[in-house]
Amino acid sequence: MKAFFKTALAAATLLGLFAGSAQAAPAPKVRVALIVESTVDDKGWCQSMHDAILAVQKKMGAGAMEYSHSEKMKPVDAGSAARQYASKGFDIIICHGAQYKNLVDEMAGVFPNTTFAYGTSANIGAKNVFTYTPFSEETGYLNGIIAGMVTKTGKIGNVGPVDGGDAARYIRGFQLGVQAANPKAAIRLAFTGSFGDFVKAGELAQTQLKDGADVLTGAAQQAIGALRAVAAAPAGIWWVGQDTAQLSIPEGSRVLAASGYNYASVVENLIAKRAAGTKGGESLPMQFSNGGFHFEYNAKADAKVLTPAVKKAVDKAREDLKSGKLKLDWKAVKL
Amino acid sequence: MSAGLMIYNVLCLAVPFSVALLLAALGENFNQRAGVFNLGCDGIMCMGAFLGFMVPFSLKATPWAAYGNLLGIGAALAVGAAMGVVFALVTVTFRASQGIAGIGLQMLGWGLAGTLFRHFVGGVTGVEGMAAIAIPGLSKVPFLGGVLFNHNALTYTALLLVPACWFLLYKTPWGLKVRAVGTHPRAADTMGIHVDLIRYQALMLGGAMAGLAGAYLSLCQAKMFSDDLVAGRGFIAVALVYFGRWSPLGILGGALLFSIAQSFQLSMQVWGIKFPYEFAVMLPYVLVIVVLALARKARQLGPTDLGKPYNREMRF
Amino acid sequence: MNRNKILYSGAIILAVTLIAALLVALVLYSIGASPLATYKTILTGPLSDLFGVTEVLVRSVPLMLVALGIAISFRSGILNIGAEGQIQMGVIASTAMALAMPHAPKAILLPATMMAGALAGALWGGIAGWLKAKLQVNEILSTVMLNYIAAQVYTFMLRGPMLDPNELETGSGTPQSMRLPEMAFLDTLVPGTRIHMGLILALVAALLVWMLLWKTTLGYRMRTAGAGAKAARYAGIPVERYLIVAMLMAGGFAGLAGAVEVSGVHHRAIEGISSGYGFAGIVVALFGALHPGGIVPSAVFFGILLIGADMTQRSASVPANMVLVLQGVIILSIVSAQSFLRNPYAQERFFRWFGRFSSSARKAGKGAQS
Amino acid sequence: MTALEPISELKLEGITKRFPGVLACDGISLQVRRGEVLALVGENGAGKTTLMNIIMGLYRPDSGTIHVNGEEVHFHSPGDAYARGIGMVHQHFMLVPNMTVAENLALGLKELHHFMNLDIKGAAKRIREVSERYELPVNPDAYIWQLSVGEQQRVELVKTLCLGARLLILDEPTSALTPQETDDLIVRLQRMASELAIIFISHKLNEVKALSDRVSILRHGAVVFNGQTANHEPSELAALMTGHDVVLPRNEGSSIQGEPLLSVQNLCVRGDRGNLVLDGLSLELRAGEVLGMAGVSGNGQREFADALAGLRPVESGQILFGGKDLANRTPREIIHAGMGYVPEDRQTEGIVPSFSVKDNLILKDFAEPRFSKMAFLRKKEIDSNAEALKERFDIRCPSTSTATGSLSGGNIQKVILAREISRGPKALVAVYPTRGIDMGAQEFIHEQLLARRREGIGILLISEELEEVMNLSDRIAVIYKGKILKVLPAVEATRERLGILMAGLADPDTPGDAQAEVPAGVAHE
Repeated sequence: MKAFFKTALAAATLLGLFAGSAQAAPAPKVRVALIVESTVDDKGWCQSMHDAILAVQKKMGAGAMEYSHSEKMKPVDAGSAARQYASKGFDIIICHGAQYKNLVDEMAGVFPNTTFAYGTSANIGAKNVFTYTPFSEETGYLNGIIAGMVTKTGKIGNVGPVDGGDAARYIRGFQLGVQAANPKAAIRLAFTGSFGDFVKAGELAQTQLKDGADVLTGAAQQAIGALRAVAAAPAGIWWVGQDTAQLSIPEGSRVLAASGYNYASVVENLIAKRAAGTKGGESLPMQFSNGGFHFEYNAKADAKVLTPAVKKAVDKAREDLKSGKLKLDWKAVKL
Repeated sequence: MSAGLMIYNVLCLAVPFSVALLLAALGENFNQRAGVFNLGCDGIMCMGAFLGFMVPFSLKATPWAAYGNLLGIGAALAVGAAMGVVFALVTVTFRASQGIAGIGLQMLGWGLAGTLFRHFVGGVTGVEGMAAIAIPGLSKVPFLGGVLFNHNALTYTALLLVPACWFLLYKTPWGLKVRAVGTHPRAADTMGIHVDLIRYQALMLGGAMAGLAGAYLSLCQAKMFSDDLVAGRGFIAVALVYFGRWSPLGILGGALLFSIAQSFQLSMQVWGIKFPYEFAVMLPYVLVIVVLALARKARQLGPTDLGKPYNREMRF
Repeated sequence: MNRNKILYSGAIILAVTLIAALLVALVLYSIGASPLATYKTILTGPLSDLFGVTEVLVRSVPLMLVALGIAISFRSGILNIGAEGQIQMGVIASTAMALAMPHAPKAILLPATMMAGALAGALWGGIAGWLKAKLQVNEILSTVMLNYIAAQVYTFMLRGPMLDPNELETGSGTPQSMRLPEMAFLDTLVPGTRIHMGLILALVAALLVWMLLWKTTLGYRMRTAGAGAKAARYAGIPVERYLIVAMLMAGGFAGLAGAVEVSGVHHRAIEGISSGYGFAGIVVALFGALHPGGIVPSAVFFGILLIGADMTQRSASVPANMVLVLQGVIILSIVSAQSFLRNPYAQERFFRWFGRFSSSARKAGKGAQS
Repeated sequence: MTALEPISELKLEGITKRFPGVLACDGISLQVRRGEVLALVGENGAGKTTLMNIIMGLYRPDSGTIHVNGEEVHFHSPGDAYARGIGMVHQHFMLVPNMTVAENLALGLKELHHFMNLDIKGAAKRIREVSERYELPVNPDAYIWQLSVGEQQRVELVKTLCLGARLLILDEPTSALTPQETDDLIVRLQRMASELAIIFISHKLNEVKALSDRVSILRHGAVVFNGQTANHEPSELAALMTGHDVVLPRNEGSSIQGEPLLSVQNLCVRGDRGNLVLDGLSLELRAGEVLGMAGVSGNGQREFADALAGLRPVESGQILFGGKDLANRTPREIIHAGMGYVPEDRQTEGIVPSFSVKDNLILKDFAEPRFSKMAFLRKKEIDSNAEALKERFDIRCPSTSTATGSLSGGNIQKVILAREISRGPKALVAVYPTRGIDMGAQEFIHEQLLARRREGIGILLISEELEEVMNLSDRIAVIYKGKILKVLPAVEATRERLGILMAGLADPDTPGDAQAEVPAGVAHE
């Protein structure tokens, strides 16, 4: 057994040397890798980062940036993919999901010259780790205002995936927004227990509709399932979204407004900081104040529903968030 | 909200929730009645869901668009039947261990649907799907109207399939053969019945129905496809067959009970009853185990040769 | 006769491998990937550098442990499909144990962590065993249901009682436990890689399982219960008890795999830690002929397959789900091949055909018939 | 039923069929005509059933031809055979238990199958017609599981006739019947023979003599004799059947000397369906005797054996063995008390087929210090034990590592006997110990049992072979409906007397001894 290990070790070391020499001459361009748990075209969390990187690549010119991504990565697979990227000399490895936090922590020490980034997280990590946090409570707050002002039944549905990550912030921000606009409105919050079970999200949305909710929202990719249930419901039922891509699909007619993450700013930030010599050790917040979010109304939305009054209230809140006048204490919200 | 309305709401939703389970379990019942335990039901549902979605999706902008859903359902039925044949080849002709082969088929169907979807479609995209058809007159009946008569065509089909399956199983020559083949295949063989052929047919029918169940998920429930759309519902369907004691009516009862539990746990969350939602989500699964444990006496009623490959040349 | 049997088995295995490879190639071709390039990447990619080799071994550790447990259960006549849930239970318990005694010395803490994981997995598996033995609940169905339940228990624990307090403070809310004390880590074998002492543990476990099954009276009892339940009852072996024992052990090994993953790789409980090892372990166990001597290489082979399939995503743009197709086809091929291998009729037909073939070829006569 | 002319002649030529390791049929040629009864005689394993399954199209012959009315036919399934008017009543009834008689018939009657409609009424009508015509009363609406063995036998006959069989193959039709039911059946068949052709398989030569016109004898898959039944005596046929003049060993010892060893008192046990199958059974076995238990199968023998082995819960009553009550004890405790056991189903109960011979030989003793040490198996001891027993019991196997399931029935039975006897039991329960095995092994096993008797072991022999019971026993207990109807010394037992008792009737030799009045068992001498 021992002999076997010695031989294996020797062989492995040789191979390692070989691999090392192959990457001796690094390319002048910046090499970015993305690791996601879903797919890069999931019309949600993963796609928004993917699209942002592509946009940055386009802006910088294809020659200045190399990009590779890995999909459907469970934590253990992500660990090996990330190590593979790191050992192949990638400069920035973005592990797009809070679930990757642990593997980045474990890996950062092993590859000190590589910059790692993951989010959602506000942690200050190791010297070569960036984190990024969408302050999703801000988008939740705006959507909450709309929901609170639009609802006629006074019941608002929220289709949660699980109570964690940016979904947790969004849910609480939404709560605050509704309370600010319409303190009497009741929020029907429930969870499917899964980020990806569209069918269950649809079932949950139907349950909320049956219960009398007339404005719904939801986070994560499963929300599409809920939006579909809304679209199939009789007129007068509306959706506020956490993803601008939802506006462009056929069901988008029911979407009053949607916010979206602007990861391009994060990616640009990462590249710039690394070029300037900062490999990590910072948390990059994403807020309205630093361009971390888009927010769009549905241009075709019925003006009787999305009244100027609603828009005015929302726009004011957005300005206040931008200027820092409005601070949201989302942690204080008890569900 | 009054308690009556609450019950009404739970029931209204339970019916559509139950359809996929009901279709798949009614199909699985034919498999098991013929003596074959098909755990691959889940994989077949994945493929059915994929094709049920894929066909209307790719016909969207063509003159065929109007028939998209119908053709999608046809494709789901066909792929289900084809996978039934694959399973029959492995378990009937090659006489492989059915439980493990089922896991293999499940992985194959799941993987194949995901792979093909990824290649031919890519990301999340919706289809129009099938709309609810309120049955004139009946849908206005208080209580029952909302619970039973305001659904899409596949839901009605599934409900009508319950008596149809009962009739097929107990009142037709083919049903007679299926029951004989699952209980005493050698006796059936000595009566000139081609045991393997009947098992192939039963697996094809069961597969087609599982495919239809998948299409229901993608066309009616979600109106979209993703590779974890089915999310283990096929396994529940298999359990429901035991639960329903191999009778279509029992299976209907089981599917409804499970769906009511599901609808109830969602409603409880929506009503704001506080307890960890994880426990609510696991409730239906716990229910299945409990019922399986209680239903053990029923085993003798079922196909006694379930799970055993038949080999004509095997001597006593 | 022996030579013939080997010949026959070889022919069947070769034929089945070819058919399976061909089927997968067909799928690959239909999605526009080059089958040859894909196979080449899968089989050689992971072994082309130190990193790949160690990652393969990292995967093979949990696969090996899970498959050993599954071999025990299958040999004892009970099909354990529930390793996935048992792993998760093992993760919870081992993490809790390690976090409960942060200052204990390694000699106590590490074994305690492993034991806790194994015990929790064993209990979870034991439920299915008990349901089968006492209430005749089909174990395939009950273990599948227990998987769903375990998944919910797992998320509940990670988001609730076991959530890292730091996550609440920073507000990230990532569902993960606190980091284990370093005294609870399995040491790394090769610095700079993830390969850890769990490998040695798994190899020792393989040896122990082999001894258990074929050298001890307990193993004899269990195999008897599995191979001939009726005869076992007549011989005074309480079959039901050994069904439970087998499920306890199978669950124990799966739970141990969970503990090893926590303490060797991730160093805390995180979401998605079981990674489908529970199902892949079934394939590994079958591929290894339910024998530890076969399971060890088979686990390494599947490690290669998993890593390789991952690599094809990047090098040959094959969707990640392809690995499921691969596993599905492998299972279906193995069970089909097994029925041919065990079927004396098919064997005899083969030899009659082969005998005719070889006698006409070289007039040697009945070389294959005897 | 078909447009084809009714069958008037069936001819087989050179039929050969090979199973793995066995040449089941070796160039068999036979012929049978309308109005004729051909008896096909041979030991178990001689290839009779295989040959009939070939005629029915269940098996495909490796070579040889079948001609019906002079025309060569190739049957791919029993359906083809029925279409030509050939039908078979199998030894193990081919009836689906959870369906009715009519449904069972409808299964094979293709003309009742309309696309979506099954004509069950038509099936019932057909059954009534046939059962009236041949005087075989059958209720078409009864479920099979509700019927007795004799009734099921009738259903099988009616079913086969309804399906249009004009050549009837009967595979050991009397094996599950009482002597009276057997006589009844023979009479019916004689009546039917005039308009049908019948192939009658049996190894009971008196039945062959009573029913058949011609007889063919099979041995090791080949026809060794053809002749007119009337011209040959049963003893002559027996010699031809076994190949040599086999004289099975007989119990010549003087009767009953020993102490009471096993005493069963008022045993009540439930069957698989929850009904009371043993209803107050009492019995006493003494050291140094063979107690034969005769009875038609299905009268509680199986449940009794299970209860003795500790595999079936006892409702009430006692099983006293060496002063200890073994009722509801575990099999382990019963084995330790010194009870040996040769189970009914040797393939699945007596051995683990996939285990080697040597592993099967330690099935009960692997945990004893002799074969294990500190929970580890002692390989050397196990090997030498196996070698020794292989010699002593003449177990014919390539090596003791061979999978036991691949051995012949006789050798498997020797493995079981070797294991049970070498353990040195005080009592031995042997259930159908020689069913379906060749004469040579049968002789060996009988000798072994008698030798153990001489050593003072008490042997309970449960069998449905009256010859075996009468040959070996000191006393014979007749079981009927879960009770011991009577125990009589073997010297007083005759076939007729046992037959009457097995049918549950009062014993003609004991006036006034009616069934209800039997004081539940215990020997009356």
